[in-house]
Amino acid sequence: GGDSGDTGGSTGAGGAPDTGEPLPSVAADDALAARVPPAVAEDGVITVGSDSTYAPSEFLAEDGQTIIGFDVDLFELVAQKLGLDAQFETAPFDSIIAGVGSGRYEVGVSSFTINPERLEQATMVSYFDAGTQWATRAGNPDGVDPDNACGLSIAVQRGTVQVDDITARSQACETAGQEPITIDQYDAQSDATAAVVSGRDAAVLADSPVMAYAVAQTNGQLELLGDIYDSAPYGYVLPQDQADFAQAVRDAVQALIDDGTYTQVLERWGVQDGAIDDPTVDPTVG
Amino acid sequence: MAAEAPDTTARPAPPEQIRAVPVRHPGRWVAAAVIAVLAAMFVHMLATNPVFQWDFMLDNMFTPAVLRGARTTLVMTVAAMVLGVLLGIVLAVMRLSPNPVVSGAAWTYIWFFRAIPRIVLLFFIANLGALYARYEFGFPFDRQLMDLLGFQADWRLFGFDGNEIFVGFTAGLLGLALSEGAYMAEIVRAGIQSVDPGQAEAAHALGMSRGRTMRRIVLPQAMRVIIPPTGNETIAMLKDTSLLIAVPVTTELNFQLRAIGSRTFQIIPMAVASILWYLALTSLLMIGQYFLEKRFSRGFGATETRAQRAARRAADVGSQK
Amino acid sequence: MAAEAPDTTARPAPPEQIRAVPVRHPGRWVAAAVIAVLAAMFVHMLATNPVFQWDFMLDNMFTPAVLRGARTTLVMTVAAMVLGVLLGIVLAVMRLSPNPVVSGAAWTYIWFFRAIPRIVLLFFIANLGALYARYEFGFPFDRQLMDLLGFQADWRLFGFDGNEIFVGFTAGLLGLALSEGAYMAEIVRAGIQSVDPGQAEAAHALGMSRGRTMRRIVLPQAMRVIIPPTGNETIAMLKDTSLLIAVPVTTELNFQLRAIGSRTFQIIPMAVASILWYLALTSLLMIGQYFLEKRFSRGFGATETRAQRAARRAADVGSQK
Amino acid sequence: MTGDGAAMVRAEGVRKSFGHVEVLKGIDLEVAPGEVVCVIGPSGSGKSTFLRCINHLEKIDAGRLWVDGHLVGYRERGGKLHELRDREVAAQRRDIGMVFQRFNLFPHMTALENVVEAPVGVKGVRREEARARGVELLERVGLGERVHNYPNQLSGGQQQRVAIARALAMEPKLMLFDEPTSALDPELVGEVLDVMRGLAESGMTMVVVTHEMGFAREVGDSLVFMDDGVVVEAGDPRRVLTDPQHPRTQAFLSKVL
Amino acid sequence: MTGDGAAMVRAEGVRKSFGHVEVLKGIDLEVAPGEVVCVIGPSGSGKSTFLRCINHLEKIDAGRLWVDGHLVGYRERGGKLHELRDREVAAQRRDIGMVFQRFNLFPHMTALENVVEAPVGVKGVRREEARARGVELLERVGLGERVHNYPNQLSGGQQQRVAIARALAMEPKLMLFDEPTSALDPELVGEVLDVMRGLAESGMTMVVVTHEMGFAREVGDSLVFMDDGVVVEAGDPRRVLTDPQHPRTQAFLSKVL
Ligand SMILES: Nc1ncnc2c1ncn2[C@@H]1O[C@H](COP(=O)(O)OP(=O)(O)OP(=O)(O)O)[C@@H](O)[C@H]1O
Ligand SMILES: Nc1ncnc2c1ncn2[C@@H]1O[C@H](COP(=O)(O)OP(=O)(O)OP(=O)(O)O)[C@@H](O)[C@H]1O
Ligand SMILES: [Mg+2]
Ligand SMILES: [Mg+2]
Repeated sequence: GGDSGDTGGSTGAGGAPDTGEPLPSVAADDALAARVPPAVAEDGVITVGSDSTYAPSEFLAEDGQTIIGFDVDLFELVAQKLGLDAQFETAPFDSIIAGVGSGRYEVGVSSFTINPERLEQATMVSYFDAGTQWATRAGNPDGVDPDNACGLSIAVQRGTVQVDDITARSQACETAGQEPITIDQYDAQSDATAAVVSGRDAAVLADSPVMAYAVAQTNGQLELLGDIYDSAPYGYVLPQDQADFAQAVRDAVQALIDDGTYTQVLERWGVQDGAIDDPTVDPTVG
Repeated sequence: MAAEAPDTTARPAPPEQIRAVPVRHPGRWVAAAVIAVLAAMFVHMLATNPVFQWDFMLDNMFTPAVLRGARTTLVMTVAAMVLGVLLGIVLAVMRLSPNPVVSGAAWTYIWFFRAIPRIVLLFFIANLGALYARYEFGFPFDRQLMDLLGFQADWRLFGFDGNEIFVGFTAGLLGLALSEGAYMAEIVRAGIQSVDPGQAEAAHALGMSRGRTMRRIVLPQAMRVIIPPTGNETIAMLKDTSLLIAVPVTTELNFQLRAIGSRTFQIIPMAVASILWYLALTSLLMIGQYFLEKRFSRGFGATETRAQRAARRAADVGSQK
Repeated sequence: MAAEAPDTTARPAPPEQIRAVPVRHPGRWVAAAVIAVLAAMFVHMLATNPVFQWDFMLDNMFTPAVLRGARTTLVMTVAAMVLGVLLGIVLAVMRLSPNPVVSGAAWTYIWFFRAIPRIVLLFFIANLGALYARYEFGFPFDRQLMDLLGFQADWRLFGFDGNEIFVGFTAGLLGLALSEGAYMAEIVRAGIQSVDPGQAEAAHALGMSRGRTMRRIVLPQAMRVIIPPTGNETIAMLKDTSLLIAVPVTTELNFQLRAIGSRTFQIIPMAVASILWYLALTSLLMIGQYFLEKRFSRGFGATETRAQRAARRAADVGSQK
Repeated sequence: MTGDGAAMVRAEGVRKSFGHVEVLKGIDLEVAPGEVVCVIGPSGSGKSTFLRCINHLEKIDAGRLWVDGHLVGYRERGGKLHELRDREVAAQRRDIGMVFQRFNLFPHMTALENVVEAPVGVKGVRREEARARGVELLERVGLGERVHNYPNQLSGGQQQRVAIARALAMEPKLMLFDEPTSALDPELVGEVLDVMRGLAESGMTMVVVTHEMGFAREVGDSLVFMDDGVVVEAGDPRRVLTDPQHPRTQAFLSKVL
Repeated sequence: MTGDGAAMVRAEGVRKSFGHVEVLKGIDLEVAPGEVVCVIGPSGSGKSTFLRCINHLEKIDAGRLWVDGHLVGYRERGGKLHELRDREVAAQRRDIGMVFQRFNLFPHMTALENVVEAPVGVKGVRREEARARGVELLERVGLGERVHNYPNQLSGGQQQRVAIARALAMEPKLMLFDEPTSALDPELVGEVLDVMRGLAESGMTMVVVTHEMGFAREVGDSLVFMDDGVVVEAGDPRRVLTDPQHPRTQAFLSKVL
């Protein structure tokens, strides 16, 4: 579990939660633990695939080893409820779902927005609500309008739902007879954000908590643009044939919501806006 | 001690041709069998393991977007090599200049670009836009310099268009060409230095200028040494275009194949598709390189011929007597 | 036509020493000045452009995590090279085997791993875990093969531990070592072939076996040719560890520096930090390489000495008369 | 047509081709134990090839070749020839010392290491024993002072003498010399010939390809003139050199003498 | 101490060092127009260096050197020497042909292209004109049939004759030869000397470093013996060769004749 208490760095480089509160811990629920598949329960460890470039959901702490973030904190509690230890491994974002399918990871926790395509590949358990949020440089010097970004360079992370979003917008531009959008797809979300800080791209779009966090971290160099839209749940990614386990995970999240630790964790990272009260296995989306 | 005259026809029976039972090498055959079985297993696995999704791969590895990616990769390879070779020639001539400032600058350039990994360089260059855009707005310093010097045009272009230049294809091309220039410089220098100094001397004795001697006499002969490693560099460049994913250059082959993988969650089939594509493209170049090397290893030079002849003569000293 | 005896002391006035006014080369000095001013501008920009955030960079480029990253990079370089060299020797000997299956297998291996970009290979290997986990569960096929053959242990290990092997450091090491093996094989082969065949012949004539001849006579002499390019390969390997970001190997230098950049959105300072780190590490190796080449270019071999001597003799034929 | 023990070397109709070129066209030769046979002939006549056949560095295509009563490179069993394994060929070669025109010393080993390498590594002689014997042999060829020098620190003549000592260290029954002095500067030829003369006097069986007619005349028990892959003339060296019978021999000698 | 027009080459106290080693220790020499001077001397005596000084391939350290009345490599103005620019040096060299021991033909050009390169590229002669003249020159050196051969398709003697033709194509006033025959197999020496003899007879001024004493005797107008960086003895070739005055000349000639 990552709690880097000591933040530091001249530009607010820390990235740890603003509150100094320690991460709450919860007791295992034996009934839930009993529903964990034997293959997972065997060693008491659940292997988590996560792309640690997505602050504040999951990112590397200053020690260069620990993965921290609200996704991490929250899933650690889920694991505790299930009597497991969560072991996070860094993986390229676009290979996590395939990795869960193949058994390489026992679960994928990396701010996956639930969408029909992903539901075709995996069982997903919703645990948070996020929408898409745009950001641009402070003062919006390029005059970006999310609804009319034709002809601009826009940054996104490869493999995210925002790629589809921006591709659709670009096509709309073209059908309207305007310049298409130049879509710069980066390996890491942080590269996409940095591309806007540096002025290389006019704007970036990503999940709302990520953008909020980036704006906070870049000392006023960025500002949010427009409203959150396309609100959709984040989901834990589980293998398709483990509906029962998914149900157990759902119940564990519900238990955390019920006992208040869920909100505690979200508040710790300042993302309580996205809290939900009805975690669901394979929710209907889109 | 005995030995008749050589007319073997007179001998009673000509000694028979040797038709011996060859030695068996069971070890070798075991090794061969092991390799063959491993290969068979490998092929079987490829054929039957559902992870590979061959149908899916075949359907997706020749889409128009991928074919465009392959074209971009080839265009990038050629463009980066052309710029790199030109830059390399300039740097090599600078490196051999008697002026220590000029030669030192070339040395520094070559050292710098050979010492840093291309992916790091590409990543840096991709982010350079920030540098110059910022530089333009924040500092009056460049205007002072511009007043001072005569070559502002270039510098301004550089400064103003940072964000357009250091993006996508252009950024990737710039990074690869700058880096290649350093490697080519060493190759060209080796080529120039491989030419017998007697050649330049003969040209000078005929009253030819330095420049003309370099162009007409030295460089054409250096080509024999320069061309084969340039072929290797081209192959390496083709492979290194796959690094452009770090810029990113979204139109390039590797990016396109991975994008399909990301979109469809079929990472492995598209990774295999990448491997097959590069295997095919590189093999084509390798075949070209093979013929190039064959052609150039023959050598057209009297220099080489003379050296060879000298070596042969020395070797023959004894046996010819 | 005239020429006195050589006692120049008897001459009326010894001809004076030549102290000529040297030719001015304004072009050269302009070039030097241009370079110097460009360099000064560059340094000034580095110093004053706020994008670089030198303080921030210095604060962050030597954190314990980064230092650990540098260590991992070095460990990875050494480990990959050691494995690569061993693999290369095996492949080179296989390649030179008279058995066509064995030599063909080595050829295929070398061709394959030289033809695909390392970053594509690393990405593929990183995803192999998926392959083998699936393979294990879905197919009874490997059990049949295991019955058939005698080397199951290895294969099972391979099969079972896929997910642990093809992850992080191990996956990266495996990818780099497999790839390096192919390059080293060509180097080792060139080294072996550079040894005068007379050496092996002399060893055979003394009754030495093939294996012993290779170990005691050929390989030690091949070293002279093998070692310098191996130094180059080591430098290239150090640089290529930066590709491990594709696996990803999170403990490695480039990843660590970029992670700081990601966390703080200070991409450029940390990109510069990467450049400086690799510049320093590579330069260290380059210095080592320089001395290595110097040492080995002297050559210890009678072969070379004799060839040189032969060449010298041939060249002297005329002037010695 | 059998290899009885009487001859150290016995060749019958030995033929050898490289590709389509027949280099040896049926060589017959017998060398008695203790005999010194000198082989002369123009370049390309097949002298080296024949020497290399004797210790199976080349495979013969037809004919038979025995050394010390054993078929070289083959075993005859049930009326059929079987190739020997590498190991068996190596064992045969141990009894045959060979000295090359270009010395072929191991450049990464000192003179003594060159001499010791094969006895220790191949015959399993104890290292100290081999070293003592090696020093003795090097002294015998006049290099007692140079045991720890590397080949490139030695003159050509010294290198060739080390090469002879190296061959002798295996205690061969037969020594083959392929133009041992022709890569040497003229002033160094004598020292090598002296060593060879001493060796001949000690009773070693030797086949010497050479162009040193003086050596052939004084030391050789017989002289063989080869041309174009056949033995044209053979006999007492003095007789062949002064009164050659065959016109090709006459032509050759008139050029080299 | 001035370069009056009378002499084609005039050297006064020419000195040249490489690092700390003084290779030319004060050379005085005069070559009249049309004269053929042969230079002999042991290896390392500085013959080549002196020749290279004459067309400024080496810079001299002290003394003065004139060719055809012009200071080589310098301009004297206001009592001071000024180095010539590369362009001016090149212009001076056009009047001096040089033939090297190792031919130094351009291997990527045919014989004719070798001959045509400098007239066209340096003097600006029209290509057709240069080619016609080149063929003529190659015919003059006996290579009319070989104009389109590359150097590596020619024998050494033929290459050297092309090199002479190449130098002549610039219509030099002076020809320098640095051991033009010593890299040649003996049977090829004659054909090159014949060409040189013809050239001498046509009235060309020549400085020839050579070991061909026969040539020096028959063709040379004078013979210079150099040793250790000085001219030891000079004079009529027949006189110097048959009756050398200086003991060093005697010692040298006793060895080479
Ligand atoms: N390995 C080989 N492959 C093809 N041809 C060969 C080979 N070895 C020798 N030859 C040819 O066989 C012929 C005889 O060669 P060999 O070396 O036996 O002659 P030699 O009498 O020893 O001559 P020399 O006095 O030059 O050493 C030559 O024409 C040679 O080119
Ligand atoms: N570029 C150079 N740098 C250093 N030393 C040189 C150079 N060129 C010549 N020398 C030395 O100058 C001396 C004279 O050389 P030079 O070639 O003029 O002699 P040479 O009389 O032509 O002899 P040879 O008959 O061998 O050609 C020699 O000792 C040579 O080693
Ligand atoms: Mg021979
Ligand atoms: Mg000379």
